[in-house]
Amino acid sequence: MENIKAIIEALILAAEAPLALDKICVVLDEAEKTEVKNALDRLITEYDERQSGICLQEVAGGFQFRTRSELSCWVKKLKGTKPASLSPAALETLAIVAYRQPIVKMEIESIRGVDVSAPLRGLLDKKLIRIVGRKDVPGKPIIYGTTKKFLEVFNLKDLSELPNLRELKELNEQQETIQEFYE
Amino acid sequence: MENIKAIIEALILAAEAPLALDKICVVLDEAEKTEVKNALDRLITEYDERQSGICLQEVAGGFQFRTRSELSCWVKKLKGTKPASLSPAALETLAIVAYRQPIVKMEIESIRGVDVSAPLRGLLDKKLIRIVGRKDVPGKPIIYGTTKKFLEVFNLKDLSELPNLRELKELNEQQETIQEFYE
Amino acid sequence: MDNETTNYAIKLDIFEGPLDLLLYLIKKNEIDIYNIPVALITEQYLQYLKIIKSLNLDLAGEYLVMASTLIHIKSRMLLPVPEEPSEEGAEEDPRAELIKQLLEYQSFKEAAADLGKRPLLERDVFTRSAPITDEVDKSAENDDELMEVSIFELIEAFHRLVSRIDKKDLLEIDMEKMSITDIINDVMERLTREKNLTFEELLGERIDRRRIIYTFLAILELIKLKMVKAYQTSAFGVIRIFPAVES
Repeated sequence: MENIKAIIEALILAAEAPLALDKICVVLDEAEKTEVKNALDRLITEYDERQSGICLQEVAGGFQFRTRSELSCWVKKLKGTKPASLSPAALETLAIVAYRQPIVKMEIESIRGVDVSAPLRGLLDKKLIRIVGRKDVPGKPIIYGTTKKFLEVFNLKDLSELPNLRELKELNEQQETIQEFYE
Repeated sequence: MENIKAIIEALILAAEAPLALDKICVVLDEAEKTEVKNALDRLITEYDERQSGICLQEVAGGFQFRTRSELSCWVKKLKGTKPASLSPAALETLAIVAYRQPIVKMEIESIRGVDVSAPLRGLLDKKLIRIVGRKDVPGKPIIYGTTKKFLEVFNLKDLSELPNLRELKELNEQQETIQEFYE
Repeated sequence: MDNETTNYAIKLDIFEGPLDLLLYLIKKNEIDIYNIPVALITEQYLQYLKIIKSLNLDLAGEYLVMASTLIHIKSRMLLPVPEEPSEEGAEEDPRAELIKQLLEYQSFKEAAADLGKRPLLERDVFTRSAPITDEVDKSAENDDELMEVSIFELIEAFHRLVSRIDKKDLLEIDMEKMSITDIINDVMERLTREKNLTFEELLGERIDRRRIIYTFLAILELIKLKMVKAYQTSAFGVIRIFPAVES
């Protein structure tokens, strides 16, 4: 097998976990184990000699590409700018605020059925929702609404651009009808 | 910066998605953009010349390591599972959205001549298309467009990399033919 | 004929719609798409529909619409071509619209095939899928960045909720309410800044009918929600809107 080194390289990159030598041998069933091991060793040396930012390491009983530890400060810096994503709880809370605003916490909780303090705080921090005002009823509860940033993040001109739930439902129903037709 | 190439290599490997040039520049704040671009080009050439099993590709507005497509059979053998493929209906709908975006459902249906609820829904689920907004006409229909993931999955740098549709040229020729026919 | 029937039957489910079926017939008969013999194609097309019916398969409405279009074109083709060309030049070919539609569909069908032939992620090419579990500190996440969530995920989340608790009224979202909500947000934002405002001031410079009505409805809604109070110094005097609760 001529390009055994290239194949191994591809396999290791695509593998979901450190790739064991035995597993590589199973895939490359025509190659000898020693041949595979040699190719692996050569790959490791090549990445080292080239002073690449990547190294091929044996970890947890398998082989894996990793970033060179001397460069970890750069990788950290990159990860620091990683876009934050919303948790399902935050997303649900945001959806309720978006569609039902202006809304107080108690109303959100009656829909979600759980305490929403944490997701509300997170959404406020992310500036996706804001305090619109207070309601003039006992306890003067805080009223929440969405922000301009919310519109920006979701690429909406205004709130009337929010998809109508009925439309989504229709899409679902039509799909079901079609599926039934084919079943 | 001496080891700029190595740093970029590490960053690209560590990133969860194709890494944009601008983002690399933000991390390497002391480097010039042209310097970063040069290093990227050199990396791409090096991976190619080395006949590595991995290649550095520009895709979806960023750079990413991918396994070489000639080796796909080996990687598939490793992964075992067969990937879910797109139905012809889904592919046709996706092509229309890709070329004609922003587009509403009715326009897609007038091109395909059939209801497209099911494929649209499937493409939304696969995150290949997304709701871009609503059209400011009666009924405020939903407007669809492709996603970044579409570019990633179909190995495209950006939408301009889509090959030209043959349609326009042929339509013109057709009109001439018909004219000649009647003259 | 039996043989024919089975041939047709096998091919039925591979058509993506009436246009696809027409393209297939055009290709099968080696016909020039710009010069379709409508009579022949209509006959074969109807033949297919008959077979679909004889197999007791439901026929999508679109196939029937196309059938009537074809018959209509066929009848128009039978009309004599006027000897003197009309003033606008050549008479339009009755097939022109259909040809245009077929060409457009064909080009997208080809584009779809081309897309399908590209090296696809997770089919032909693969990226790193193992997490890099370096010493990279996970707490270093910066929340100020843009979030990668689509509007679809948002609406899905809400849909999930609604289907979970099955409250029918939650589904009723009308566009008008959302437009008023925009104005409610706007009004409340300005009230926190300015403390109190008149109706005219709230309208600002964008005075169109829609805006006036929506702003009025928004204020009514806000009063109902006990978020603002409206005060008047005298009968017919200027109405001032105050936040109901000082922030």
